[in-house]
Amino acid sequence: MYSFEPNEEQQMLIDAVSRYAEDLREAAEEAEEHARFPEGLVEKGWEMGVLQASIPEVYGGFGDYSSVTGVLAAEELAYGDLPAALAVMTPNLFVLPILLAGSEVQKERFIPPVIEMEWKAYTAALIEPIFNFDPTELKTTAVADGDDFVISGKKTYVPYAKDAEMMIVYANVNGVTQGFIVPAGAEGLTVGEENKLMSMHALLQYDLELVNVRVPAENRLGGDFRAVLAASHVGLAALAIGVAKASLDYAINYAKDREVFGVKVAQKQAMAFMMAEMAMEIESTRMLTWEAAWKLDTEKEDAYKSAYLAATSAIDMVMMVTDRGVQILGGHGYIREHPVERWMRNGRGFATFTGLAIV
Amino acid sequence: MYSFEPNEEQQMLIDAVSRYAEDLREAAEEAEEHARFPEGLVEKGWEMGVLQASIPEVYGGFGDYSSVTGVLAAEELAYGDLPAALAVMTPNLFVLPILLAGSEVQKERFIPPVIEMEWKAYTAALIEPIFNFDPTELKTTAVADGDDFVISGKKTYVPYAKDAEMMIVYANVNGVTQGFIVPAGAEGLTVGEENKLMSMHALLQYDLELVNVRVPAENRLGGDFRAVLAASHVGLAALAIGVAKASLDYAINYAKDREVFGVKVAQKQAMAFMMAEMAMEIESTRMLTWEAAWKLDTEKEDAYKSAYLAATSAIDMVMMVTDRGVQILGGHGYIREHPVERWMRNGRGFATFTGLAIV
Amino acid sequence: MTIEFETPKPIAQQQYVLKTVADNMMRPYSRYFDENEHEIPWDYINFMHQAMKASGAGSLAPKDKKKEDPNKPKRPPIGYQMLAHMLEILSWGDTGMYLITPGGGLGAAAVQSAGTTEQKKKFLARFMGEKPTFAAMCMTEADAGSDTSKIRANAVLDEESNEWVLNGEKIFVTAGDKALTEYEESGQGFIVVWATIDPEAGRAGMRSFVVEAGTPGVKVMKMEHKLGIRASDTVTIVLQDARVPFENILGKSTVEKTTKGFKGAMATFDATRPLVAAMGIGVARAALEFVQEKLAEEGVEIRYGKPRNTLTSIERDVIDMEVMVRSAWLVTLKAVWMADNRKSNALEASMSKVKAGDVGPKVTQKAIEILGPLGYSREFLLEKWFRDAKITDIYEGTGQINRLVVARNLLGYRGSQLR
Amino acid sequence: MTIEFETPKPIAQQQYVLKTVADNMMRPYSRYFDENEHEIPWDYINFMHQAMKASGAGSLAPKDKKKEDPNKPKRPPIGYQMLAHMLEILSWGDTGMYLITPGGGLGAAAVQSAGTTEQKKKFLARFMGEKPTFAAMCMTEADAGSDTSKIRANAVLDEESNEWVLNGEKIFVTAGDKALTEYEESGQGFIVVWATIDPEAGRAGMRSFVVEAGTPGVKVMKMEHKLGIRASDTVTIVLQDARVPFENILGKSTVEKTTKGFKGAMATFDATRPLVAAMGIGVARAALEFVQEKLAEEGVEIRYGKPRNTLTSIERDVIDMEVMVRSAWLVTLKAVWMADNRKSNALEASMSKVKAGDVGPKVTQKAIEILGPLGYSREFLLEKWFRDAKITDIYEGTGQINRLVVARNLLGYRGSQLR
Repeated sequence: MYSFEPNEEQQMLIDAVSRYAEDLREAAEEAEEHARFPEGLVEKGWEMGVLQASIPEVYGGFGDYSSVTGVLAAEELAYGDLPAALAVMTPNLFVLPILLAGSEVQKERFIPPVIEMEWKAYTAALIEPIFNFDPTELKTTAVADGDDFVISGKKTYVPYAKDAEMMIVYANVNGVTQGFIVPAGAEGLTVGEENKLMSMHALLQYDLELVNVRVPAENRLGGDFRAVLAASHVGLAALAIGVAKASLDYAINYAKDREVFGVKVAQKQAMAFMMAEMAMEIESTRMLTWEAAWKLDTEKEDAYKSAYLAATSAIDMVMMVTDRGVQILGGHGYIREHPVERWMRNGRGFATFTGLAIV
Repeated sequence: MYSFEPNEEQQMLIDAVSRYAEDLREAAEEAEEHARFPEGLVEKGWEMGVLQASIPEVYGGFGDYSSVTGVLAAEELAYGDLPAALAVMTPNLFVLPILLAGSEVQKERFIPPVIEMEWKAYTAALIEPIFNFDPTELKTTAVADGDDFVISGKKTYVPYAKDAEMMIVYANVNGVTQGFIVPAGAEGLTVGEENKLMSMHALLQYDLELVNVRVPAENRLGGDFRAVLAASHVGLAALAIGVAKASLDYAINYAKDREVFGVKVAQKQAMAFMMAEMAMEIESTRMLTWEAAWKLDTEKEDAYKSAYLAATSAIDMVMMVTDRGVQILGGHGYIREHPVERWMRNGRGFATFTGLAIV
Repeated sequence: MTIEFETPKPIAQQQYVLKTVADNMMRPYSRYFDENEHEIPWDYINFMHQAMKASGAGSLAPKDKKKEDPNKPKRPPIGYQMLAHMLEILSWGDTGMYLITPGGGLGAAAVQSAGTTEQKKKFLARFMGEKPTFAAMCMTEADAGSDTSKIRANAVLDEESNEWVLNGEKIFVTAGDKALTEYEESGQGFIVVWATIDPEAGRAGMRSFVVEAGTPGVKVMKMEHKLGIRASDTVTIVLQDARVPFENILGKSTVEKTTKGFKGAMATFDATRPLVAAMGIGVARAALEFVQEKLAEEGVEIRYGKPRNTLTSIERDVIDMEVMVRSAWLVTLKAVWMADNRKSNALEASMSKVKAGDVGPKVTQKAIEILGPLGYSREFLLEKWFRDAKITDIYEGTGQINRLVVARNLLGYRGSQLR
Repeated sequence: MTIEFETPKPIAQQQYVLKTVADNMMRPYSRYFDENEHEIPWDYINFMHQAMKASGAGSLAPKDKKKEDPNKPKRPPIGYQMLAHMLEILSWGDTGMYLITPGGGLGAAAVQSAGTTEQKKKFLARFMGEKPTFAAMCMTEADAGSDTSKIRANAVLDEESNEWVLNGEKIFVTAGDKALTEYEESGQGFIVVWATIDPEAGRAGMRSFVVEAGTPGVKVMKMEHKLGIRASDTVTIVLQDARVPFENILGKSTVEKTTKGFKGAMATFDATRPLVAAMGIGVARAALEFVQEKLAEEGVEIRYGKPRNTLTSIERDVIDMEVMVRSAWLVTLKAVWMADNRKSNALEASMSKVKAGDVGPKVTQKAIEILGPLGYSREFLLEKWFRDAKITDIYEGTGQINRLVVARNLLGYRGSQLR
């Protein structure tokens, strides 16, 4: 069957996350300007238990992993505020790859401590500070040495690396990307500069350097990295949809409210068409993302490809939509009092954010 | 100095060509449906002497080669009808490469017979019937053998190959593209099927097969093929501008004439914006093309690159503009009574037409 | 409810059958009927007629509900979804030929949606007859395209004979020739003509009338030469004092101060928009798959999963084409799913139409560009698909009209607020 | 006349000089003044002031004609072309800093174009003074953006004192703070305020007034925090019973039934549009060149001349970026060349503005995407240029307003025919 409506449980989750997202929206401008979230905001999101609800009981959670559910929640979070959504979901970067590509032993050992009631900085390092970064051909290497792997390389955009208790570091093992569980303070691991990016100032991200960092072979996630990559593709796509939707809704309200030449801005055909196209592209990407998530959940053969197509669509969609969001507000769109400029800055990054969100 | 106006001589030429282009426009629909130009039409264009006027007296002409002038004339011709423009300009494909890349001896020997008063089918063969055709990496090869070159390969889109007295065949000589003057009826040269394309039905084009065709080494154009390629780039760009301009003007007239919902179609913002954008892209490409032609004429270092940029711009511009030309006419645009659908079919080919026009 | 993308079994089965039809009855003849514009593909028509009779389908319009077996578990309705799939795959075969599939098309659909039981009996039975039979819808006029309020065709009741007397000229009638001309091979068809019964009343006075083939005063005047979809005829029909029985009017014969009847007609258009979208997507998918096959033959691999910066230009194009085709299709599926589930889908329906109108031309044109000299040649069907695809952006409301509809629904504006 | 693209020598020399300024006085400080939004780059300002004084330029506005030497051959005028080049390269350096270059900017330009000789003398001499001095133009109001007919600021003549009394609130005033605040480092500036002297008269009643810094009742109320061009201040200015001498009105003090005065102001906008375009193109070129340098460092070659199908995705992007930047620039050049040669350029001027508004955001955003994690980082200026570039699509008429202007000129429609 085809069906295009969240089930009851998902709808309840959407409603709850959506209420929380209002808090995020309210805090977003100041968070961006001061590069800090207000106390307790991220924690409050964590306590909603979105991640916990997608981890089986045996690993300490209280539900089953569903990419579709994750996608629905991610859109709502990003509708509030992208960096805060990423902050709340940072522990996902550690937990879900283990769930998707880890061994039974790894799951039992590493997942339960993370998904306790308190948000803790467990994170992951994928992106590298190089031209033509490719997650499937990493420059960071891991070389087997006896019972250990020795990891060397440079990473960037690692959320909360400074406070992380543990993280997954992705490295190239004979041409294949593999994740390794690395404890904070491992010898040879240096957390570097805080990244200063075009947006998401409150989401603290860092450079990372690894010089012959040694981890036991049992810390290697032996599963298929493509499953992790696909979970990142649909996650980012969902977040992009949330950001784009925020921008469209704001632009609609503005355009229906503001008068120009005797009519509302929205009554101008050119403006109305812009918004119609924004809505169409959002819906298009959302459909691709839902289908990809459903394929991941049902283990369809071409699920990874679908996830990739969704992400590809999302990158272009979010740029188009958030740019127009600013444009529809005209001069006001350029002022930081209105959030559309922030969403445009958010939107510009999705081509780069691979691995920053996993659902 | 910057200056954006044709000189007096050029303006006279533009005016003359523009009058002739009206004949082309009138004949175009029937020519396309019957796949034949009316008797004398192409000849009449030839007699205007556009090519002759750009060949120095010493080679039988009565003027100096100017890429800028060629570009101005080409736009006007294509404003009338693209296939007829290409037919009139087919001898260019033989003469101009010799002028641009041939030796003194070749110029004196081969150019004068072509540029007599009568249009004769001298042509050239560049395009190959393969996937990923690249004029700078031809599959057709020419191998030196004693005082001769031996040419083998397949060509397609060769205008008037069946009637041609002589043609230039481009082939790969040790990785470099070079032109060879090949007489009709050379042993091993077979003119194949007439090409049936999406448009330009009246411009007869053929497949060509060369099996060990032997030509003396003195028939090889030793100059830089990039000069020929650049002359094709600006030529095609100019033709694309002409086709696009035709489509825009037709759409403007239609939209200003036809009523819908109580106003003229052109008074609808969305329609007006479409036409504004068409005009802008036409003007953008025209400026790039003029500049490139001027750089070719003044032998600027980056002239070839400029010509390439102009062609790149033209390919996308002409597709956008001619598609919108159809769209603005709505249902009427889909009917072959209106020329916009023909221009759209013309437009679709520019990515493929490399070497079909040289100015 | 839940979120699910599994093709229902009956649809998958139908897809399989129609794929065979497309492969064997359409594709091999596509080029011929494109090059010979006004010839009629009787083999396809007869085959489809027999096939549909055999399957009990009779018409491509959504079927009336079967009597339910109380012992069987109730299944969610999938009529529109089925239809969208059928149209998509037949257009993947050949849009022009699909458009003259016998069974009544939009004409029969109009009777089915607005006719009385008696009218349905009288006019629709013929599609299950011995010979393939056609019906067509006549809406557009030379001065009334997107702006349907300007329709000038009129119907006057001759109270003496109790007949409607119709006058007017209709253009762009799809399959109008087949509906009106009695070929040896075909049964008696009809056209459904939109006309006003009260020119003062504006849209409130608009009605549709069934006009049978053979009615004196009705003439096919002109068969258009078109850019694409040439296997289907597009004609001008002139009505000159054409008389039809009183009971051939669909809907009320009196004029009230309401445009309900007309809005009903427009709602029919809303319902058909995702179906038109599906047709456009079928063509686009044909082009995409053709390119993928050719690239595979040439040994060109598309490396999914790679960042865009590391792709080749062709890889990027093919990936973008896939995104376009798939997303347009999913938006369309959602629109028909909503229709099946009686959810208001005006926004989604027009979205799907706009998307398909964009995607068809873009994808087919990209396909041509990628295949270079071969793509532009009439040796392959690619260039034809490009010509066929463009119609999706034009008929049943141009891309611009449908953008207006999307915008109105999105912004909550009436027609008067956003023109 | 002929077709020629050779940069005139005086312009090439000026380019050379300003490139040095951009390299040394702008680029090294770009990041600092972006991160410290309301700090003022006095070093740049003082340098430019001294440099312009030394060169006798004094103002970036087109110069009055020099006395001609009858022995010298007459040269075609290149004032606007010069200006476009200057603005392009200074914006290549830093658009925000360029916008607060002393010399009066749009405010001084208004006096120069609409003022009497006396007014010019009185108000423009200061820009050649000891200290850098600023002027600003106040047009936009909270409820009057693109729709300038809705301006509510008003000026009433106090016949007793023969002073104009101004009231109103102006927003989005570029460099308004520098024009009104008397910094230690700066001379006395002024603002030019658009206000109505007859609210009943609509546009015919609009006039502009010179309001000197220090005038009681004039206040800078709010400095905006912006997406980009942060080195320049954008402020709200409130006028509360601000009194200026009678002779500070630019243009006639009586209202006739004509909008000539206002149209004059709009024509000024037409003249400045290609200059604004030039600024946007400067930023885009900065981003393009940055990417080209980085790619060269990485050993990535761009193979010009190859068919698109054989390119990599990055090659294609870079080539498209070059096409965009160069064509936008040439369209702009043509518009200023027409202005210099007193050819009507309303169409070309608005075209150039639309193009630049499109190209800036597209090129800078593509540059970010190509450079990946590095492109999005504040370590480089790329992300800043993206933020700066967007303003071109917004100020001096949004892309939409300018498309309207293009369309009207193209279609030969008046404002009332195409709204």
